[in-house]
Amino acid sequence: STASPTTGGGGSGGHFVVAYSQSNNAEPYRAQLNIQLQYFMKKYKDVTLLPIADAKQSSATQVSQVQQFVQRKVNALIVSPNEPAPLTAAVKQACQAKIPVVILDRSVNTDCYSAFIGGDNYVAGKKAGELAVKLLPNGGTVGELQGILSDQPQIDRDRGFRDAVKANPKIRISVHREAKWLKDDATRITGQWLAQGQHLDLVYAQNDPMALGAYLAASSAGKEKSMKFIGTDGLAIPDGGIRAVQQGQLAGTFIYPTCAKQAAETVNALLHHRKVAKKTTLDIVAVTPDNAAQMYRDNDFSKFR
Amino acid sequence: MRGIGKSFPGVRALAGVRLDVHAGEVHALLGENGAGKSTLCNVLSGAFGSYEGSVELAGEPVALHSPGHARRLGIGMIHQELTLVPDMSVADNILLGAEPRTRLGRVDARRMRDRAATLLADVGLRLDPRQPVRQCRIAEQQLIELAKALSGDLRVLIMDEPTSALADAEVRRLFAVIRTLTARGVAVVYISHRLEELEEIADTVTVLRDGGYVGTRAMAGADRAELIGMMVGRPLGELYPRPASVAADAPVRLRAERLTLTGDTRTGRTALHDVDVHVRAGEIVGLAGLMGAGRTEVLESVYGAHGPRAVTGRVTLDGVPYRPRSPRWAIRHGLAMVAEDRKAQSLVLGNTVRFNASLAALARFRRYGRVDRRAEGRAVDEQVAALRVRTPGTQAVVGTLSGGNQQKVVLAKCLLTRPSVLLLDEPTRGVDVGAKAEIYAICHRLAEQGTAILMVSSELPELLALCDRIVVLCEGRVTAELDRAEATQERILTAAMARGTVLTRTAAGRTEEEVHDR
Amino acid sequence: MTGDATTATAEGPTRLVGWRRAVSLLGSLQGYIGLVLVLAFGIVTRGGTFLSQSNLTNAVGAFASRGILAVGETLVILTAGIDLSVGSMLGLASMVSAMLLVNQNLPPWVILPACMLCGAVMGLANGIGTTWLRIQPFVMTLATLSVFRGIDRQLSDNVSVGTQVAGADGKLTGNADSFQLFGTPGHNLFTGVVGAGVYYPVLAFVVVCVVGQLALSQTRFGRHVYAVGGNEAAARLSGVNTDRVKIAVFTLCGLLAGFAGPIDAAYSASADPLAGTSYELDAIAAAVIGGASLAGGRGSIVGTFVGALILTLLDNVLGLNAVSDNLQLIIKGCIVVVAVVLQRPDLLRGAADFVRRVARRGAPASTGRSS
Amino acid sequence: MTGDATTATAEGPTRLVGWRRAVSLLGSLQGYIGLVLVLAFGIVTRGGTFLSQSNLTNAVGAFASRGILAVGETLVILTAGIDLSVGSMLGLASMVSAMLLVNQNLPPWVILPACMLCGAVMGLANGIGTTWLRIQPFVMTLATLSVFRGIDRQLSDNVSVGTQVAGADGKLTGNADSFQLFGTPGHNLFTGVVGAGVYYPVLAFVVVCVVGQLALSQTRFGRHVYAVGGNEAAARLSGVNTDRVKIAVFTLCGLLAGFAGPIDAAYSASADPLAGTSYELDAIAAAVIGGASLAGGRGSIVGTFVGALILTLLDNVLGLNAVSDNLQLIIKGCIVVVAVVLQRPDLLRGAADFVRRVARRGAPASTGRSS
Ligand SMILES: Nc1ncnc2c1ncn2[C@@H]1O[C@H](COP(=O)(O)OP(=O)(O)OP(=O)(O)O)[C@@H](O)[C@H]1O
Ligand SMILES: Nc1ncnc2c1ncn2[C@@H]1O[C@H](COP(=O)(O)OP(=O)(O)OP(=O)(O)O)[C@@H](O)[C@H]1O
Ligand SMILES: [Mg+2]
Ligand SMILES: [Mg+2]
Repeated sequence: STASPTTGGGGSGGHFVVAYSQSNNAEPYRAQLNIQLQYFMKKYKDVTLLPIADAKQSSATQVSQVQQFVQRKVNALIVSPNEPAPLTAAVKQACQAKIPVVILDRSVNTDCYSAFIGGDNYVAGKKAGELAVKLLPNGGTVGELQGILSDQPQIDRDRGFRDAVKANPKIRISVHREAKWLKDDATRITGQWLAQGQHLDLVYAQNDPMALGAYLAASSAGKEKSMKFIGTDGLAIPDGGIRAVQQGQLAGTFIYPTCAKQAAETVNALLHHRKVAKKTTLDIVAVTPDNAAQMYRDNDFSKFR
Repeated sequence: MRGIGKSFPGVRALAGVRLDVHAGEVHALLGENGAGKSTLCNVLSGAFGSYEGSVELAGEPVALHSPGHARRLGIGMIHQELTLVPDMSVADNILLGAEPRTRLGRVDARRMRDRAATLLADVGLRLDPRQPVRQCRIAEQQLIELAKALSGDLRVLIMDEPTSALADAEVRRLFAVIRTLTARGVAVVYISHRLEELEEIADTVTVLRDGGYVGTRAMAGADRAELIGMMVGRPLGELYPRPASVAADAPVRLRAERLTLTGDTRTGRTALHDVDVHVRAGEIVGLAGLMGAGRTEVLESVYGAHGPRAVTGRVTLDGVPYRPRSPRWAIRHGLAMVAEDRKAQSLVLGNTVRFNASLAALARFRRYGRVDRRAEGRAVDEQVAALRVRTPGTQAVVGTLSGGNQQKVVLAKCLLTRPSVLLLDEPTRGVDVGAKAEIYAICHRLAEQGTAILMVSSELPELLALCDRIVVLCEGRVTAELDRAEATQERILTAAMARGTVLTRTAAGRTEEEVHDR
Repeated sequence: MTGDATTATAEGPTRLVGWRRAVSLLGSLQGYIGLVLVLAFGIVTRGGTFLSQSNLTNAVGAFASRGILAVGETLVILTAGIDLSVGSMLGLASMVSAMLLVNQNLPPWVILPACMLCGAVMGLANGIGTTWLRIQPFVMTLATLSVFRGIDRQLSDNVSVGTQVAGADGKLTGNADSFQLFGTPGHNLFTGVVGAGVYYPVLAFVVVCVVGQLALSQTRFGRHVYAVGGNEAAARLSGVNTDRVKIAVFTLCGLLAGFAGPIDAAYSASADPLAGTSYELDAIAAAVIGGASLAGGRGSIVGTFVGALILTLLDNVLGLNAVSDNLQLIIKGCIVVVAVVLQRPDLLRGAADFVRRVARRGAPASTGRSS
Repeated sequence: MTGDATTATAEGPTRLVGWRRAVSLLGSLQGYIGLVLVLAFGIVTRGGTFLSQSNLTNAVGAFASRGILAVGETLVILTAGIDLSVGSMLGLASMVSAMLLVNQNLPPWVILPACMLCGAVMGLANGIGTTWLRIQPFVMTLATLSVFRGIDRQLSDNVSVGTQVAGADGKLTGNADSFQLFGTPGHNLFTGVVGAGVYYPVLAFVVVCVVGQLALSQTRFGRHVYAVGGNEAAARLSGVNTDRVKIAVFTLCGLLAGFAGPIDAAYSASADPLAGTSYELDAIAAAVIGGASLAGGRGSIVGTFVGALILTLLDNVLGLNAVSDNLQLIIKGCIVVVAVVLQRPDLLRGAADFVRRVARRGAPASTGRSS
């Protein structure tokens, strides 16, 4: 079912149509990414971004979305793969159709794409681990709240965090469970840990909602002061991690780059047949109580909704 | 009511029917199956949103568009098919839709129970109002329906074949109730296919045919032949033709000895104790008894409907030991049963006549692992024609047929399996005179071809006329076995209520057991 | 009954009577065996921890919103219907509550009725679709599941809305603070008055169950619900307005979903656009494990309550015992099966029958057993 | 029929006959109105693109595995059961297929039967639970949904297994290469032979539907399935071994899930431990939109096929028109409702009746109409 190759002539008169397939709109991090991308794409007058397609966490859906865009002969395609392997074939189809593809955040198992932009989940986990080591100079017990166990980011962040905390042998990860990236599951599970009488000095959650969920559970047990919470994602929304760091609920979080700005630039470059880097890895910015306010201002896009 | 008409998709059930019912009279409705009696009554009870014609109640015209409304107007109805909620208690069912309430709006459980109890007493049932209906026998359920109909303050009571599931004793009870009602000035519309009943209870009779009005007679003046002529539209031969009596030395086709079945309070299953019956080839044996005597259970046990475990005893087919494993097994060995409750036990109501008729006999139409549609269709058409089923076609949905015609479809289903032993449980329930005659004729034809027939009926005349032998049951025990020469209504009834013999029997049974124990 | 009695006398009364006693005795308890087992398991493995008030509160509190959905679901199921949209309705309601708090800064006692109203409207839509349009409940609510979720996400623009709104002074606004009482962990009602206070979600869940049970068992409406589920034709011919009953249960189901919305929002201190996803399965599971029959006419709120407890406590026990997430899935499934089997009303009677049969088979009376 | 004929003559045959013609004519088409609408919508908005073979292939291919599940689901639903575990069974099967490929390096024609066997075993478990243990299908399969998923995740240790195994030379191994034919987008059967070739998932789906439809309409088993769903007691007394039929349909359902497993794995070129999650809803939706009744006894594979097409093409059309996703959810829900209403068999008859009634009201014959 390969699409017939086409010269990206979808957009008439030097006007370009760009499509973006998002793996799951309803994740705060990705919702933020969408907003930012729309904002940055507006800067390019000769480019229109189609309404963002949401795969709703289903690789199958995303594959057919990509295929649909190939059918529509869009001029460029941005994809945030839900899972690496499943999207590979679809991306190949796109590239066979001579449509430039920009991959965001999660890689695919083929080189047949124009550019990859993403943060490094391993680094995100590693930095979180380093912060943990800093927060627990003379060791302690740590609980880890994991995303859906089979998700690649979960696997990488977990690996990074564990590697980092090895630095201090007195730090022990005494409990870890799958909270499926969800806040209420995190609350429930942390509640169970505390009920078990687990002594936890620190909770590392692989995203901010889970960290805040843990914080809720702890505060209900009156332990929020004696524990520290580390999140990841660092979204500049009222409900997000940065604000939580500002309010002292989280000891710190890490802005996992949305890549929106770079994606917009890259796509525009590609459309005008300019050269772009095949692989761009953005670094992870730590949010601490000191820089939180600043970070929030820098990353707040709510005004552009 | 005047010029009542009603049509269903593809069927015109009623056209220009008129009916005048006077307070305090019992007005009988007569007609073949599918004549439109039930439909007419359903219109009266507000079961249909729309109909043609006009209804007047005590002079002023009324529009009957919901059962609740009709009920408030004092029109009660007992439907042909049971309309009870199996999982709810007897009391809840009787007062459903008219529950008494306390000032706080709560349902007044005690008053409900008392009210239900008195109503049950009125219809002569001794039941715990709190018992779920599921546990009641069909006959009991029929009487519960009556009690339910009585619950409101009645002006008109419509009874659609109330006696089809009742045996003689309960019928008496029912008539007593009807008489008290008419004495109170209630008008009763009474549908039945049992003419002798009508002669006893009805004052006037209106006859329908093909959904049209034929005529009204005073019951006193009318004679049977005339009525039958009116409803069938053709002269009808002898209703109970003389059977060819079988030779006493004909081989025994089916024999059940010491048939014993464990009772079951949940499904209201009567226990059987050491029942002995045998049927010779070409013989028609009747099972008589009061409700819950265990007649149905005898058939069901032989047929394997209760599974192999619940049943003990020795059954032989043509002298060969036979274990009633399952209906499937039974059918494979040439047994077939017309079950008692056609709606619950016999028909896939949502499916077509053809589907239902051929269901049990599909093995016959096997070709290369497929069902040979043509052969199936031919066989079904023949059978349907032979039984004169009134249906728009074999692709019609069975649920839309009239009660009696549904019963015929059940019969067709059994006959298509070409049984050598036929078990009939109330085979003529809700079937009109003409069709009855046909069914009797069929029974005889089968018997002459050597089929052994064991039939349950609550209509004694039918049994007397039809059977070569009559076995009488009481509380799951055989209390008498009469061949047609000695059988009379009186002897059967006495045997059916012979609790004395039952007790001695049990005593005997006990001593036997003790003997065994030694 | 009589028939049965005679059987009894026919073969050793003593044994049987004994049996019937045992049966009836156990029978009373038996509906709860599943729950009993889970509790026993919990107590044996983690006695004190498990029984501690805080743990039980957490366990029940975490399930409360789904439990409330389950009550509404039970009503629908009793009429032989099913409502798959409860999760979405809850999600939308929780989003509405959060938005009313954050954008309008309304007090909780205004938000709650508002949410219930909006839930009721959604439920009404389901009811009308299933009755007037005569669409199968499954299809209708599957469709609205998607519609309501879409509205929810459109409203929120896919961004979760936090309910802990800080005022200018950086402290929570009054309304946000009192909103927490809807169930933000650690915020109880009547603290001081009653010991550690009462956790609203638990209270709400229990109250809803009690009211629901009373409504079903005590009122005319309740009877009609059972009647419609047990035999719709019969109910109609008995003068029950079946359509009205159905619309009513769907509306109530929506109303309860609306009621549960704020609880869900408060519990995670934010309304997630995906909140409530797949809650319908939990709700239905609770009802069905509690003995409700999807064919309608059979079931009770008490049963549903027990079913809900089984689900959440099972989860809690396994969690406390730090069972791996994968094993948890397997164990949960198996235990549900076991619980349902053990809880079947006719189980014991069946056993009794079996024993009786074996006994008889032993007895010589049946030497002539066929073939 | 006679009664009917008389009516016709009674009030102007011409008009009625005309009507009946129109009705029967439309009636034949009318079951597919939903589909027709979606197609029309697609063609009007994106004619060429939409109808292009590749697009339709993509659309159907994406749904194929769920469509195959839907066929099995239909069988179960026809017997008045329901199978919620299809998604998990598919997931486990796809994981098994991937592992057999990667670890054992087995050829596809060995993997496929293996998966089907393992699916059948799981289905058998469902069947036994619902018949011998007499657990409600909903509960039983809800439990196994969780159990099978647990096993799946345990097997895979929560790591998705890629199926594009490279050999030492960096190129795909022979088996991995031929495994792609199970449905990795862009890999077709008989390429060259038939134009652009045949996309296996589509082929498989169509074949399964045809076979299923034939089995239901032509064989004794099919009749028995309908009988069990329509009235179990009657079926039993008519000599149908109801338990065996039920076990059979559940086993078949599992078998088909096993059959769909490799397709799913190949389609996403990897077996995700969560593959197939919530597919059961799609499967049931397809069956029910196709006219199957959850009460059992009504429905057909053709209907299910149509239902599946409606679902996936609707998705495709909205996608091609780049409708925002939140709106998509809303629109989908609404269209499903409309489609189901328009497809109801008695819709036209109802309309015809109505018209007839109106006509009659006009006629003098019925001036005496009540009230
Ligand atoms: N719901 C329905 N849909 C279509 N046709 C129907 C429906 N109900 C009844 N009919 C048709 O109306 C006609 C009259 O049916 P009705 O039940 O009134 O007959 P009946 O006189 O009660 O027969 P019986 O004595 O067997 O009960 C029959 O031909 C039947 O097929
Ligand atoms: N609601 C029901 N559900 C299941 N089975 C029933 C139901 N009602 C009746 N039966 C079965 O039909 C049997 C006969 O019930 P019924 O009221 O017809 O007694 P009967 O036929 O008059 O007397 P007999 O049992 O002698 O035939 C019951 O004993 C029971 O086994
Ligand atoms: Mg009738
Ligand atoms: Mg009987």
